[in-house]
Amino acid sequence: MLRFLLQRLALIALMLLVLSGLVFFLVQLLPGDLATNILGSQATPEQYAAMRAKLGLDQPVWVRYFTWLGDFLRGEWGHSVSADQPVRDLVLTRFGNTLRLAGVALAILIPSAIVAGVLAGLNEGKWIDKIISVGGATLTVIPEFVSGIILMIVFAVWLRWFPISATAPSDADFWTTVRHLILPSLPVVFVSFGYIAKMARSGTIEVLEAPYIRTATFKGLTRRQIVLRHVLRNALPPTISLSLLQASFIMGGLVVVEQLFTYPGLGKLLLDASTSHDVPTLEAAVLLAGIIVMVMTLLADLTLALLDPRVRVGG
Amino acid sequence: MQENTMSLTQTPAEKLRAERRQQRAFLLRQLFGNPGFLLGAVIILFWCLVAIGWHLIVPYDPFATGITMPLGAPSLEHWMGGDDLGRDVWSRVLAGTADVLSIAPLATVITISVGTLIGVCAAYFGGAIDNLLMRSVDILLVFPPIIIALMIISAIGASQVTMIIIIGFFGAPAVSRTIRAAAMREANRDYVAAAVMRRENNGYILLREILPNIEGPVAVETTIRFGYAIFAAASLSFLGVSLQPPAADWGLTITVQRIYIQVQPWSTLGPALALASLVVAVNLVADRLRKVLATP
Amino acid sequence: MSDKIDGRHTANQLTIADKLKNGMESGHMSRREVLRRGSVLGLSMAFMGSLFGFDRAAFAQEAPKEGGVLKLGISRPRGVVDPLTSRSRSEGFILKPVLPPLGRLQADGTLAPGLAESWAPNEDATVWTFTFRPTKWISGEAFTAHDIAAALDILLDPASPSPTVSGYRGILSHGKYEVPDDSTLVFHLDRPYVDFPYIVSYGATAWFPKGYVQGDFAAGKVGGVGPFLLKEYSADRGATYVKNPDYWDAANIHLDGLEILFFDDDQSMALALQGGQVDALPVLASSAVLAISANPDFEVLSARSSAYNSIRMQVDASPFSDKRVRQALAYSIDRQAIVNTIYSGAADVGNDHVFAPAFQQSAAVVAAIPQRERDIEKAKALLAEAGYANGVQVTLTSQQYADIPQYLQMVQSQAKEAGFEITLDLKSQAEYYGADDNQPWLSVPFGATDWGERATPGAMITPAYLTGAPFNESKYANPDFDAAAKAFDAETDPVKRDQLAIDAAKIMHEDTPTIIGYFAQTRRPVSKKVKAFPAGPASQLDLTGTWLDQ
Amino acid sequence: MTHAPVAISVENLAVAYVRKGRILPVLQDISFSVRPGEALAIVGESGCGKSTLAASILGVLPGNAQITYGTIRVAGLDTTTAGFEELRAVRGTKIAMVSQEPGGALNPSMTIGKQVAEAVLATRGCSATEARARALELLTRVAIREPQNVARRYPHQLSGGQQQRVLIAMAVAGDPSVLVLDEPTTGLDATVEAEVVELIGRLRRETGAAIIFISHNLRLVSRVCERMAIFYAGRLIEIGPSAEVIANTAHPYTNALLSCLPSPSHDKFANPVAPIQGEVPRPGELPPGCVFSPRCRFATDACTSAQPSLEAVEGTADHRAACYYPEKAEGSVTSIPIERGPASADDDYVLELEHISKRFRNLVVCDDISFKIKRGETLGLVGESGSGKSTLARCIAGLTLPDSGIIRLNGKDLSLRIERRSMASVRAVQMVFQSPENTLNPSFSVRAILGRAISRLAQKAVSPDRLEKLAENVRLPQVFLDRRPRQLSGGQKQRVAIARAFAGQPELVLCDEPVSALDTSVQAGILYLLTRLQNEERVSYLFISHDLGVVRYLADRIGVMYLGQMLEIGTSADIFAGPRHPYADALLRASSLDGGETSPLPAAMPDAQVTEQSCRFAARCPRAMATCISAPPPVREGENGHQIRCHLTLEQLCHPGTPTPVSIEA
Repeated sequence: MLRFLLQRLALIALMLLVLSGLVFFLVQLLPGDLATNILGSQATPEQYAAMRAKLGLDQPVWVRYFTWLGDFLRGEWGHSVSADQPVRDLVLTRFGNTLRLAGVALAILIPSAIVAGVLAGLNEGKWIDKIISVGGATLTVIPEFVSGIILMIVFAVWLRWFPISATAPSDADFWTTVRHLILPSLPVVFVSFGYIAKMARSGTIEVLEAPYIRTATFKGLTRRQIVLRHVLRNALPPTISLSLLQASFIMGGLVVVEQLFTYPGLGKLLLDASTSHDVPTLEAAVLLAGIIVMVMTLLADLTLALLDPRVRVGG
Repeated sequence: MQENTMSLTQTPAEKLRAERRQQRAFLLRQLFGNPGFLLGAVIILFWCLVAIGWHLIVPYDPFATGITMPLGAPSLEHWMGGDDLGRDVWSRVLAGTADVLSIAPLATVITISVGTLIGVCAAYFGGAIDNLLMRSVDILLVFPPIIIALMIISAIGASQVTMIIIIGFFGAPAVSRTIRAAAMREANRDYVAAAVMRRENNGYILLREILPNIEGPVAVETTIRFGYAIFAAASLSFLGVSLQPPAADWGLTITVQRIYIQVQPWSTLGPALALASLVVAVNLVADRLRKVLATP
Repeated sequence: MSDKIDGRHTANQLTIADKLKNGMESGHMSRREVLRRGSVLGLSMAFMGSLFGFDRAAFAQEAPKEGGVLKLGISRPRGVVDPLTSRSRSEGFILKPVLPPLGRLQADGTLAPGLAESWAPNEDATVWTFTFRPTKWISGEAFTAHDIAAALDILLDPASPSPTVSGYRGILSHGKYEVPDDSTLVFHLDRPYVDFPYIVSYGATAWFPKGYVQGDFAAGKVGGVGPFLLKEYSADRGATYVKNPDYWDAANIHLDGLEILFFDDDQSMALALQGGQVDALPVLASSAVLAISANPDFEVLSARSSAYNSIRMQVDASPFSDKRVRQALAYSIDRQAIVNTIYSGAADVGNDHVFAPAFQQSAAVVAAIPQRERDIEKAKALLAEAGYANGVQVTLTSQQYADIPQYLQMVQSQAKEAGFEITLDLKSQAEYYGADDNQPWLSVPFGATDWGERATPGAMITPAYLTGAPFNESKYANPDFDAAAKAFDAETDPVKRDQLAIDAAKIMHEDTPTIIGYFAQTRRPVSKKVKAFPAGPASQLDLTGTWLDQ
Repeated sequence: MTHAPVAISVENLAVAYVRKGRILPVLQDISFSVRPGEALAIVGESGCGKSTLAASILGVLPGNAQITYGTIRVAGLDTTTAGFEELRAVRGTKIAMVSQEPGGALNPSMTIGKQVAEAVLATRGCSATEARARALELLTRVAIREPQNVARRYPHQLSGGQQQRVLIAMAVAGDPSVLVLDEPTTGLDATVEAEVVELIGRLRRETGAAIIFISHNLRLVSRVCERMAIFYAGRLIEIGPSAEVIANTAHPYTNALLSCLPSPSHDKFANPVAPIQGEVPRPGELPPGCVFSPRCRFATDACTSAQPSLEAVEGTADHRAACYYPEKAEGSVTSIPIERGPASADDDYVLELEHISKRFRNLVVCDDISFKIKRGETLGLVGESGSGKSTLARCIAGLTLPDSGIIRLNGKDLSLRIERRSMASVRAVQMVFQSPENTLNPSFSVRAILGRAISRLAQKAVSPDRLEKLAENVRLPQVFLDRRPRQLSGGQKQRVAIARAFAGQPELVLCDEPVSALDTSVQAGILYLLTRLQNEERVSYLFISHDLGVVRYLADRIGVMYLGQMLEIGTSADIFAGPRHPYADALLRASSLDGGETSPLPAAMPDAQVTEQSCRFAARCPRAMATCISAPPPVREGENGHQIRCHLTLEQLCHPGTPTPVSIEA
């Protein structure tokens, strides 16, 4: 188990290296020059040259890459030109916000989708299965920005159940914060709900057809015992793991939702940084977004490993 | 050469053809006998026809402002009403099809070709090549596609071609995983070993031996990715980094018009429903295809 | 607004009063314009009331209720708000409750005393003397003229990060001011400037105390002298304020506190208002106003504004180097249709010059220059004369911001009939303005730029249309125009000034370096429980007298 | 019989599947009963309805199947009509089941101990502690060593044999009165199969449960079951005491089944196994009259007009058969001898292997393997799964690259990489694979498959003549040329695969378990075909199988592999005569080709104590000595190139059982 974890961590470190390289070199394609950004257009060519040298822009690109990477690892992420504040503070604050939003979204999404999917799977072909499957599939295809607007109008304007603003006052208690985040998390939940429910459903059906369920039946177990001890135990780990793998997709959805609900999260920051060509912010934010997805992927693997003795105990 | 000599014997060849016809007919019965698939196919066909011939069927110039009352309510003449600039919403929904259905299919073609190529190569060559390809795919999968799209667009600017390429390439890793799994099953089958034992070249084995047998997963992935491509294109339009006004693209229209949703819901709901109908249709087709074609 | 001020009026101001009287009596000026101009030139309301016989009861208010916290929604300022870097309306909204302007601009264009108790020019409007009222920072230190001078030292320094300096260029230079005593500040201008009090009272500039260091505001280290004290500021969410009991006009501040929430788009802002999360929106795009205006719980306050979207054509680039092409485009658009479609009529039709109907002195201009109406035939004829009988293809570069896309799409659709095939290239705002050596808004041959509200026509002309001006995006250069515009700024006589305005406007209208289709009104949707909320001007928010009915 | 108590009785059972609105009968008119303590074998080829019968008895028929007639009574309950709760009440206590594929039948995420204890708890009211204790008892009872240890493990950590034992332990947890075993040994190695069968026999004696043992292997079940019922196409065609049925067959099908199993009495040339022509009809395509009539040599008009009923065979008490001519059954099969070709020269070696070694990570798959194959000779390779047989074949084929070693073809060095081999040597070495499902590309027609083989391997233009000749050679009817693989039966696919291998006149054909996935009747046809082709084309075979019977039948020489090592190699006759390696001995006993009692090997974990320095087989060897784990065994040379890798001398090996086994468990 420990070896598995170490292997995964080594792989992640390697992937992060490649990821950082990719981000860095992609960003090199962006128009604009840092020296000009800092000095303004009135400086002399000598001043530019001096500034370029000071910034290391005269170095070959790979030297700059490692310098940048070193700085990044030391926590020196540069200064955001557009927000005029240190990138690290900016990105970490936004990252915290996104984590909160994603947390609420996942907390709603995973249990509800899995319960729905398992229910559908256990009642394959019955009306409850049809409602869940068709409903889930329908929700999945509504883009976040459409469902978001409708949710806003219905729940915030007409019913006034939830506030429009996703950001709670800073002194708000836990539940108030959550209340602010429910509305923006729902569109993301909708889009992934169908997918995860479908996974849980087919996982359940697959397990129901497995020979060991027959074995359990022949033992004389009650239906309840069969479902709890044998079906769920084997159907859930892959489903949970798969739902964590939705992280990348959810991240994308968060960009849209944060824009729609004007929530100051990482996604919104990414969008703003990319439209305003704020290079250091963009680099840090993309890298951080990549790290989140990677961690989720690792979590997915770990979940599977912890819950599945075939991985946990080895052969 | 082989084909020539074989065509000398008409009867077996004809039989084979007849049999293929039968097989195809059976497959089509399997597909079109399903109401969901039928509905999906009809909707997709409808939008495809609209995309090609919207010029001929739009009741009004979709780009002419002041055709109707700004944000006018639906009426007999303008049955989805007017948008903020007094353009006919229904005409714009129809015209928007062209944008949606030019980006998504081409992006899907890229996604599927690249993904299949990577998947099949990884599965067949195995070892270091497989490792290299799949680890690269892992890394690419870590990037949320929208975020990368944002980065690239801010680097090279948005255009229809950029959209197609970005959406196309970023779907490929996910496809390559599925295809690899399918191709792996095939590559481990003995007929591939038999081909190796005839010293067939890699191209022949990949294209003639393996590829035809993963048509099912490829077809299924195509429909799934098509749905994703539509979704992705709409999301990028929404974020304002894709097409520009006055394009009638659905995602863009929703972005622009959503502010009026309380006043004139149709200018938002029209394209939203169109988008949803297309994605639902693609999903219906994908689901049925998966059931019929999936390799057991 | 104390009557004591009367005694301080200088001889010079009495002359001004005479001129104003002449203007009004000769029918050149409306009563409002007299008020506005008098206020700028340092005449107090009471004085003007006595002089012109205005009824002071007109200013009386309904009896207000005390207390309550007013919640406002504004669009999120970029980055961290700071008086040193402040440039946008939103930043101003955040700063000014704490750091108020010298004079308080009112919706009707008059300038009420603020930190400055009074002001007066010399004969030719080259030297201005400001007198400050005795008040103190919340830290306990006295507020003096030295604070303003110290702030100007920083703001007008060419190395300063503040954008303020551009507004003063050619008018006031670094160090050209003196502090004879703690309550007096004397400005020595570079050229005669009649509207100078606007310059120091307007825009996003907020005055800060001596020894201010960038970042102090966000850190909560600035006590302030304004009607409110900053309680909490978060760059993500907004700011909260409590009433400042020591404010010099605290008696007229009826609110207990103020809360400002940030939003990133107009729709969520509008929905937040309807959802009861905020009480008023100082700025809202016309598109979002529509949904609210149908709701009886809200009222939409309107105020004329001089803000406009400039569809400017560089006069040195083909095809717009030919004046007839520029005019043809101007004739091909249906301004009233645009105003009706995008603003439901809540905008003044423009006539391709900057003398907006919102400026009181524009009345003469509007009367003197016939409105350009849509005339497709004329446009086609002009194009044909210029050699483009078969139409012309151009790319219009602009930004995805506010109403610009809507406006440009209408222009695109309308100009098509005259033979203009316009391709729109709508960049993000950041991209359009760019930075340093890459600023598309200044460099593209055909572009559309949003120009914010200015208090005077001169403030619009100076940065954008004078030959070689820093933001002269149309590369417009006409010595006759320059002369007329500068003379207009310097002229204190209202009658002569009107004529200079007409001259300048005519030249601009004829040359058409830009198409100014309309001046949209400021729309402020407000919950009906908010009383006496200022309708304008767009970039100012003077909450004196505002109260909550709850 | 009517007076004796009956544990289970099936009466007039008929089951049908509903597919696309059509009703396809799968079982028709089945009646039998089993007394307590009695074991009944249900025997038949695939597609004969055995598993449907099991599912009907247990009340777990799939949704698209329905019982159209008849009753099944177990402990007073009719399982054809009982609901879930009624069935649940009798499951485990009255009726229990052991299913095939033990790996899948155990919950992968639950420890063995818990799963067994759960079975105990479900069948008797006791505390959890008691259940755990009882679970350990049960594990001991099914001869699992170190039950405490095993109870803590998960299914994937057990060998197939252990998994099957655990399943059996769970099945007998509630002392059921009826135990249904559905192909419990399919997929297990011969030695393990023998162990499991032995266990079942023992448990039957101990518990007194009635046993229904479903299998396709007639000989195997005859060892455990005193009665057997033969099924064909959904009908019970013969039933009676096992010995009686085998000795005095009363149905041509039963006789045919017996004749296709290679036995010591067979000779591949003089007295080859006899395949049954044709195939088992599919549900819904049953012929009129006797279901076997289309494949029966003696079928008369009577046979094709009405299905004979199950009648008692003359002179016997309870031997019954559904045949109009039971007396003719014995002589219903005649085999067609093959004329033996010229013997091969002593030193004409097609293939020579020297020191082939291959490792996958830490696992030694082939360890220094050397042998030679003469022209026209068949070398049989036997060994349990995981012994490296297939890898060795793939190394020779060039599909897997060995780590080291030399391969010679006709005396000339052959590159280990297939890309470097000449087309001539590529043509010369071909392979026939195990799985008929995977061997042909489903998207090509048979004609295209064979055409490609001809053009590539024979380097000749593909003409219809050539194709037809090739098909004719493997007795594949012309009509199949234009079919797709999925339209062919398993046997037909293997014929196409053989034709493909023979397209370019190969000199060596590597046969990797080519018949193990086939029903015995089809297997016989392939074995016959291989012999004929070898004789005609003078080709050599490397024939891999885990079935010693098949290898003995076909091979001239036999190599015995274990964990990557060649433990013994020699002529077929020498090995069967002895002396032989203890492992070869165990394999032979397990297959009971000599008719003797089976003696299972200890089922220890093979890699537990074995080191580089010890005999690989030491951990399981019944005759292991101290030296076996401390030193690698020497190779003992016998006559005719017979080699045995063992610490025991040839002399000692000739006399089994002399040294007492030492405990080698550290």
